Amino acid sequence: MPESSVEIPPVESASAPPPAPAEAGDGYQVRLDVFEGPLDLLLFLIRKKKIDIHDIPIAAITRDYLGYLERKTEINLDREAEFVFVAALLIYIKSQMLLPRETDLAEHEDPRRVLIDRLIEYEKVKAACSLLREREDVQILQWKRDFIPPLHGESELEPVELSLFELAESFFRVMKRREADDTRVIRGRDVSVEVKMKELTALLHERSVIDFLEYFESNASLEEALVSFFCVLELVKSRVAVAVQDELFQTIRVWLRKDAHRTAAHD
Amino acid sequence: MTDDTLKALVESLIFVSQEPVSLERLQAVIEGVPAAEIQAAVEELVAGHDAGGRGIHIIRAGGGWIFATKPAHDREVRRLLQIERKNRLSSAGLETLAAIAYRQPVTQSEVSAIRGVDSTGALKTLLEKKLIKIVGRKKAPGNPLVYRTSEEFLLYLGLDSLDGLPSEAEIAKILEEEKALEA
Amino acid sequence: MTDDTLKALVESLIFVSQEPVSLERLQAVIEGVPAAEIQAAVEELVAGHDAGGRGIHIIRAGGGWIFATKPAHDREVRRLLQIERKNRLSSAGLETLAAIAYRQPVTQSEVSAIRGVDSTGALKTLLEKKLIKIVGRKKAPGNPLVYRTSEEFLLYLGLDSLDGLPSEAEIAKILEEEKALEA
Repeated sequence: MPESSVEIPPVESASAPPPAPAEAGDGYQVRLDVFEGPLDLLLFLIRKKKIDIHDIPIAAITRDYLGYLERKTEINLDREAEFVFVAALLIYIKSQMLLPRETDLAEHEDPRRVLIDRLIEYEKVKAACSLLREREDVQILQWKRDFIPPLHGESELEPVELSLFELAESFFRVMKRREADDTRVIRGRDVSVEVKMKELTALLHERSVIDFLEYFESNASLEEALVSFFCVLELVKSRVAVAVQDELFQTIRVWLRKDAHRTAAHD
Repeated sequence: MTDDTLKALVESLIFVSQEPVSLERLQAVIEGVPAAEIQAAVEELVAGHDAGGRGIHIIRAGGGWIFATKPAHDREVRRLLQIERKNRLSSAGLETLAAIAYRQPVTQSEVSAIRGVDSTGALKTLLEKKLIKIVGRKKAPGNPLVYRTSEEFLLYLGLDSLDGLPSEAEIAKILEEEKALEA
Repeated sequence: MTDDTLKALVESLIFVSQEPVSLERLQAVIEGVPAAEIQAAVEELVAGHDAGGRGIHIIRAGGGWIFATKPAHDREVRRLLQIERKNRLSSAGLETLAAIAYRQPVTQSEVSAIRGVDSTGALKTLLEKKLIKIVGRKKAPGNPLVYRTSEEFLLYLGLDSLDGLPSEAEIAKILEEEKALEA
């Protein structure tokens, strides 16, 4: 995993002392809330002073930065902590720079290094953003579709062939519903399995596909409904018919297997 | 298969798909036609749609081709779909997305460190927009979640792949231009 | 508006709509163009797409116009859609998988109780896709089957182990924190 060169602890875990009071910069000020964060503000100050990012005059920048921070009524508390953290970092670096040294510092020992690396990386991200924004502005005007157009033909998309268990389960649900709806329908004409089987296969031949739940509901009595359910089970089990439920709890469609068209009539 | 038939077939396949269709996928679906022929058919199609008098065109994104309306019709499309305006990402959102795109795989605290700003909220929005995804955990103290950009990210910005992100050179050029403007 | 511009505009509007677009609707969206001109543009468009070498056409349905693929490409269109659908879990599937991942080992009825929706169908699909596996039976009335996520599940998510799953607390934090102001 490529690590960023940043060695600074994440900002949200930082607790920093309040900044020392400082006079505002050169009087030309921009509202603090236009900045995405402390790094954005620092970059702005560096550019305004036309400073080389690799050689930041820390004392001057710290003064300018704190000047902005003083107008903290413009930022909410969440954001203030982030700005204050960088203020503390600036003050820390400034104090390191002031330490007397016997020899010149090598580049990697420069106390500003950490900040400079962060600023350079952030500057790149910001520049990339302006290019990405251009792309977004073009793409956002080009509308794509997130739906499938109407399809032709009879066969449905990726049907899930139904297990007997699922068929039984949806039967159970319908039974429950019917029980709740109407307890009167218990009595009705006597229906034999043979009669019902003939009726069902005839209907399948006629319509090619039937909506099972609809058919089921059309039965006059619970007993008749039960019989027709077992007929469908029988037809599926003997591979004469196919029952498909596209989605759980949706209706079940039943049709004859093409190769079974002839034999079905005799069953 | 004649050129015209192949072109028509490819058009219907790209049209029907909900995501960019790659050459490999086209080849898997259209059996027995060499990739080069399919590629040529796509290119002819793309050119045909770019021509005037067409309201839709085929764009390259996310490693494949996808149909989209032309930008000129945005206002009317929005009126038809009753969408007031299409929201761009906020600058915080875009910045966070850029940080993730360039440094992926990254954790929340790495993104926050790059930006100097807590990025939890922006990450949430990007996750909801499906522009980024959680891909696992980092083997580091606290085992933080690791984020990457998604396929939708490529489509959103019209990038063919992550290689299409602005390069170091392009970024350097932008920075120079910005500095020149200020000078 | 020139004829070509109008035709292009109408094409993009019909393309982008999930429902058939009526003449009235087109007229409401395209301001200041007489219905007869729009009608003529649609007719030209329809004729253009009916010509050879085109894979999609505009059909009349439900009092309006809608784009559809041509019947000749039905087989390939379905094949492509099947490939694409195979790559995706339905939201029911995903929910069920999540319930299993976080509560394993679990039985079907435990998963259903978690979701508040019967999950047998989703379990079956997940078993077929080898994202979950049956690991035994629970010593309880009815001895229900017990499910766990599979090795493939980890591969699918790019995780080394189940410890890599985001914790509930983390997800809650990501999803609930109201720092969304930012992005």
